[in-house]
Amino acid sequence: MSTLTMARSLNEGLRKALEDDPKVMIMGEDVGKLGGVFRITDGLQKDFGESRVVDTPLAESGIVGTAIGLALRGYRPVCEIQFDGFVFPAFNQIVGQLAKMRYRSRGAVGLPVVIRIPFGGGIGAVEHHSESPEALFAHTAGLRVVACSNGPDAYTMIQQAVRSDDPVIFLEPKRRYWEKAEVDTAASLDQALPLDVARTVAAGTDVTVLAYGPMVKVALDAATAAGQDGRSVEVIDLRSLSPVDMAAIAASVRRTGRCVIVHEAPVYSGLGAEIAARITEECFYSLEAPVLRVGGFSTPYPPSRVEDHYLPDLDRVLDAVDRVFGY
Amino acid sequence: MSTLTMARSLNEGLRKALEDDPKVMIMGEDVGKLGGVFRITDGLQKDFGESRVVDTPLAESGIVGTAIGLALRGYRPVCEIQFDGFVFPAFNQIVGQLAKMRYRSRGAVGLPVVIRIPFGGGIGAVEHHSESPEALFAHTAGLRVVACSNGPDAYTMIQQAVRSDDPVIFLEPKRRYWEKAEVDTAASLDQALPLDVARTVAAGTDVTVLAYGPMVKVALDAATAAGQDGRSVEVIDLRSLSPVDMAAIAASVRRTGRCVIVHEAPVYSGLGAEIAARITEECFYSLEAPVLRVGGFSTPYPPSRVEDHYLPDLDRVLDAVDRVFGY
Amino acid sequence: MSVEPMASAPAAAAGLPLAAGAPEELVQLLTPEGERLHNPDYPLDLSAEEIQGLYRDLVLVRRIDTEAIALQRQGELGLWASLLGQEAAQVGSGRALSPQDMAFPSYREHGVAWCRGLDPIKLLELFRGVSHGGWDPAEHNFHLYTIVIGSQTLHATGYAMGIQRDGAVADGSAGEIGEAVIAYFGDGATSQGDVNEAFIWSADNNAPVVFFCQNNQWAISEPTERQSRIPLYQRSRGFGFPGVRVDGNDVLACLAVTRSALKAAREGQGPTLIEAFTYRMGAHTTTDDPTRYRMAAELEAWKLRDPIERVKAYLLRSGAADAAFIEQIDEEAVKLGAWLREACRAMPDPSPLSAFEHVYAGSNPILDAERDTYAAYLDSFADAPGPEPDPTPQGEAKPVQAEVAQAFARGGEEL
Amino acid sequence: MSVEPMASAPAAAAGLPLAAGAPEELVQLLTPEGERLHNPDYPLDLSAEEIQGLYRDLVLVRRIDTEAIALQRQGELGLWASLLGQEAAQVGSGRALSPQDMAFPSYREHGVAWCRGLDPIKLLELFRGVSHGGWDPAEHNFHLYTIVIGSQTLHATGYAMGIQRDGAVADGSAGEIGEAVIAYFGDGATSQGDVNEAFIWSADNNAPVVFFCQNNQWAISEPTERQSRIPLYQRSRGFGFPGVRVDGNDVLACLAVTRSALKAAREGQGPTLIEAFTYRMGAHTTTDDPTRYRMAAELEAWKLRDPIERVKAYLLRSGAADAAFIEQIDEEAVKLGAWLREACRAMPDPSPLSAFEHVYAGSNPILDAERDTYAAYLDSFADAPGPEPDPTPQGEAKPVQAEVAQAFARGGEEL
Ligand SMILES: Cc1ncc(C[n+]2csc(CCOP(=O)(O)OP(=O)(O)O)c2C)c(N)n1
Ligand SMILES: Cc1ncc(C[n+]2csc(CCOP(=O)(O)OP(=O)(O)O)c2C)c(N)n1
Ligand SMILES: [Mg+2]
Ligand SMILES: [Mg+2]
Repeated sequence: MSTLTMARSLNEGLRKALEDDPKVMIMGEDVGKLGGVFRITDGLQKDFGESRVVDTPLAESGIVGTAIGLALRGYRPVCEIQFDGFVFPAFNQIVGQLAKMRYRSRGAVGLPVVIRIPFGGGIGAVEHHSESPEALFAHTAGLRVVACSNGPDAYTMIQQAVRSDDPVIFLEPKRRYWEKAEVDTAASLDQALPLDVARTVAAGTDVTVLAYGPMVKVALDAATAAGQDGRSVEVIDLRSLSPVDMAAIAASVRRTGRCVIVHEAPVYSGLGAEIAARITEECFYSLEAPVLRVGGFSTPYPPSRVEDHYLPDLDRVLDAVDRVFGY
Repeated sequence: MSTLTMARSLNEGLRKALEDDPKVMIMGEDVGKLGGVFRITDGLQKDFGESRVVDTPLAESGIVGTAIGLALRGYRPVCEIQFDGFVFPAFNQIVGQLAKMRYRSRGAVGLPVVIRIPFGGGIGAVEHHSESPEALFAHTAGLRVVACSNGPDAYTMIQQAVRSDDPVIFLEPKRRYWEKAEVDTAASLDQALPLDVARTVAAGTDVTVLAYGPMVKVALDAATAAGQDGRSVEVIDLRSLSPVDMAAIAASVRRTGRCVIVHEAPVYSGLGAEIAARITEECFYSLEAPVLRVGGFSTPYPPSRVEDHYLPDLDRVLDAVDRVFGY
Repeated sequence: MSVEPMASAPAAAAGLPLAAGAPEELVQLLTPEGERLHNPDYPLDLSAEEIQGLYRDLVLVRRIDTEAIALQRQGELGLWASLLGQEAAQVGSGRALSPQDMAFPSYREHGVAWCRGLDPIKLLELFRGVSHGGWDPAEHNFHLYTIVIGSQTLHATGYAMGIQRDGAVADGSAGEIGEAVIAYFGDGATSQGDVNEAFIWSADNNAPVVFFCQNNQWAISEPTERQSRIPLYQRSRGFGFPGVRVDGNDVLACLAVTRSALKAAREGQGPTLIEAFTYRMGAHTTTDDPTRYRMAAELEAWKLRDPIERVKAYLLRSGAADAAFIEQIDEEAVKLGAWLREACRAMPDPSPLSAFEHVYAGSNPILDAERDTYAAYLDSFADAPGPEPDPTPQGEAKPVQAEVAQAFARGGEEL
Repeated sequence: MSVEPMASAPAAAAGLPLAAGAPEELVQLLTPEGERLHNPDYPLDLSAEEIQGLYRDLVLVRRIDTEAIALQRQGELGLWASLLGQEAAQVGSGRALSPQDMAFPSYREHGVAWCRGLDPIKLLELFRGVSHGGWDPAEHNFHLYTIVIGSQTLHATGYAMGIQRDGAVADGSAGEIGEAVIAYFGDGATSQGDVNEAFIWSADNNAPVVFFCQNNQWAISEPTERQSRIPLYQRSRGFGFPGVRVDGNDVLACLAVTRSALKAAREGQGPTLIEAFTYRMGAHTTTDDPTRYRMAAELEAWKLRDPIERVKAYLLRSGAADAAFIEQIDEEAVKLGAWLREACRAMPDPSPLSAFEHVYAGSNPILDAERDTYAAYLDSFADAPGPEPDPTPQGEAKPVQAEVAQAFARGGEEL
């Protein structure tokens, strides 16, 4: 057990992956000497060399496109996209090629490529540095989409993602990079919770709050606050966004009868919509109220001086919890 | 009144737009001499010249990126993307620039750019030629997303899209291009239904079926068939996908108490999810059953010899209508 | 890479429009008349058998193409992208490849597929709508067809970076051969950002990749001039690696030039851009109508430099082969055609549930549930009366194909 | 565009690493020592006042930069991208623009913004997080900053195509001047597909656009060598238009070379690529730590060719200005700095509901409902007790800024 930031946990997880499999590579902008703008790859080029930890030319389509070629040659590239808003030049390679190759080849070739994306807002950044594109990838068959919310998960999930034979969009809540937690870097992956299984992070009986990535902490705070008002809130960290762990979600909502979903991305056509629709289909008779969604507005991500209004916070989650009891 | 195919209706609508405003331009691959692979721009370059109807180099990002520059100079470009699966190289320019410029400039500049995309399957095509990416654009604030389902709408909607001061993603159901209808090319746009308003194409009392683009015809056929079993099905052609006309939708569902949504795109995180979630929020006490969704599977678009299984058809819609009465 | 101007360069000869300002630098080893030229930079010494082999390839791949077009007309295929006129570019470059080399095709490389040993039926599967390709790239070191223009050039470059990491670039030690990659794309593709990024990555890594651009003068209806105002082979100058233009209708020149570029790549000298100057004799695909955008005269001029005729002329004149050989190849072509027709018609449709396979390596409960639900739904038709969805008799053209054919008569091209 | 080699080209002088294989072709009109050179291709005849004006620009934009860095340290700005070292490239090119020309900046062109007459406060607004830019590009013919690398080069090209359609390219008729566009981007940006597509479009249209690449030797931590193995100005050779490398620390050379490229563009001669060979003296942004990836010695070598010192030396030595002038400019700079500080601190935060404005020109009922609901939600805090969300006193640094500052101390760069 050691106390690590999430950034360091990811760094250790990547280091482990590089140690465990000589085919694992890291590629991206500034991932070498600099260690990435968030230092997630700090020291890895020094220890594993320039041919395994690669500073690439500045073009995201090139990063993902060449990663696909390397995967076809037997490598397992982990691509770093510097910020969420910069994944779009690579969108064509991701949805048109990375996601479809196994299907196109009738299973003859798989592409074990991981695309790491620091995502979400709350760090006072300029435009394009605070977005949450998960729904776009979740709608794309052939991709696995996951988001970690804490250091210990970050450490294991990044390793599981690298071992996955499917392409994985790995979303990292950048505003949590510097939060510390106890991480057991000795624990073996085999004991770890599977990558596509959700985790109940707070047990409750009155309402289920679903969150992932940066919003899990907000949901937990809300649960604590609601608890003081005598409301028992169950919080589930989804972890996997495609596929979502409907078994865990439905089981909880059937018990509580109420559900609130929280994410930073705009509500409109966001991932919360899919989960809400599914819950309604699967738990119709158990629902005391419609599933409510708390998320970003139908606007581009706003200037950072107003981002606290755009981002769901403790109060907005509590407000939704109140409303879901209003039915 | 004249009998035109949808392809021809679009062609006439574009011709009208070019006549009405000298700033209107058409750009894309093969839109000139060839008239586009679907002949939507047939004859336009001959009549309006090479500087207004432009054959571009073969790169979608370049097409949309230069269209943005032309719009900044006061032009109103209509870009043709040859097939749905080829819009992704332009995705970065569309979601990162086209959608955000007005917000970035605090309203100082708008980008009246139309992106025409022949979308959907059912024509026995090879990979990348049958996709339905509407949910990706609907999740992007700053864009308007519309889909026409018939010739008369195609004729007016494309003109309304060109006149819109917001960027419009204009989805054309390619498999309906050759269906004929009576089109009044004399009617003035001012009488036309606004671009963001849905149309009830079949009145009914028992269940509401929501569809758009290529699925409207399928929904209407289902309504007819269900009618013979004594079920009164209301069919609404959404037309606008972002924003959706919730007023019309909610009014209908409150009356019928049941709703089925149909689209070709994969159900998972598709547009149907948003509409289902919204209906449940707004009409919770009116719903006799969960909103059911009929759509594509969580797979890439399959080889054409099995596409009839992937695409919602009369039977699958009827099946959903039956199920929605099973609650 | 210096290439000496050839007085008899066909592009010059027939005074065809080259890309604006194109010099007449064009590597040619066999004139349209079948006269053998020599080029110090590209020595080529082939036995009669080897040239006969190339001739056979050219004739057979053209037959596959002709047959496929016919099958599409009959509704057996949904679409076909013809290689007519580009046989030499594809056979010459395809035969330059060693078994260990890897090829990344676009969607028109049927001739390269043939050289790599891929069963032509696999290609028909794709264009029939039975699969999206479905072959194993590793089996013949021939990657899947890529339809999104330019995407494969980055895959090829990444694969070449893998070769470097595997230490499979020859270090000059005796006997070492090394591995290389070849990426195929068209003149239109050169405008895609991805292709230019592939140039940047390959130069940055000095990767063992050969960029083989078949400039067939057209990107559907757009002439090459729309993509570049200088000859395409000069594009690589902006990225710091050599480019060469070769007569794409000259199988010997394509073989020699590609061989030398592959050798350079295998030996660590990095990327080369080859522009094979050729012509798309047919429509873009079976759904295209070229009469809308190009002159018949252009076609006529290019007919004079047919890639097969010149080899035949050379073989016969030089005595490297006789009429009997030509006849024998023709018979072989007829047999191949008959076999293809039959195999295509006999091809079973994929099972409905196959659409759910090979999306993920691992399991996806949501997808699995969709499959099970759909399977149950299909079964419900088995017992209950009512329309079984899409009851397509095996090997019979689906109504949809007819609809499309008709649709395409009115326009509606693919690829 | 031929440029004669200069013995005193600084890149050569200090024997700095140029991009591999870089020739020493570098247009220079003023040496680091302040000695005036002449170049037949780029005649430049400026009055003392004009050179004084350039000096003033250089000093003032550096002051804006210094001030902004300080404001970021104090938490008044969330971030700042420093132009330190690039003043000459920006002022020289910026002053080459005529009022009717249009500039498309990246995110570091504060010096160009100054030359175009944009209120520096607008830049602080962006980096403070008050807006994403929010100025009207038409007001000063200076487009919004573009953060996504390379995107603006296509906008610039499209705008130039609009100029052509407006018949605003000079046809040589007396008095006609014509309009041109300049697109700014960095060395790293040259690897983006979009930039290469912009080259293709501009060549294809012979569009009146000048591509001004500030090669400041670094893309965050990556040296220019990572993007190209040949000098960047040679990239345009692959696309068929001229490229030229200019001493980016020489304001006179940047002025002359950009003027001539703009003139060519305005007169219908099409695009030019200018590589301004300069150096990013500071960190990539205030959140970057260059000591992790570059040598102090490199910095020292570049200090010797400071863009301002050489102009000062020339002015004084040539008598075009005296010490009093220098002093007066310094005082002006001090005043400008003080004003900026004050104006920045006084800047009000945007109102919460402003986040909902200017998403669409027309109405969007769904967005409107979100705004109304949120407004009501905010009001609910007004009467009820409980935490009013984000009660940021106007102009005071938000806690988040502190969090970020601290975060960035641990790494976490933007842009
Ligand atoms: C990204 C993308 N855009 C558009 C298309 C549609 N399309 C298919 S082939 C083609 C022309 C390609 O021309 P070229 O690269 O010269 O290859 P050729 O077909 O001549 O062999 C186009 C525009 C596509 N397949 N991919
Ligand atoms: C598409 C995209 N990818 C990544 C980034 C993050 N980023 C911001 S600046 C930068 C380096 C740019 O280098 P260069 O083009 O040389 O410009 P400079 O910053 O040196 O002026 C990077 C990678 C971005 N803004 N956009
Ligand atoms: Mg071509
Ligand atoms: Mg730079």
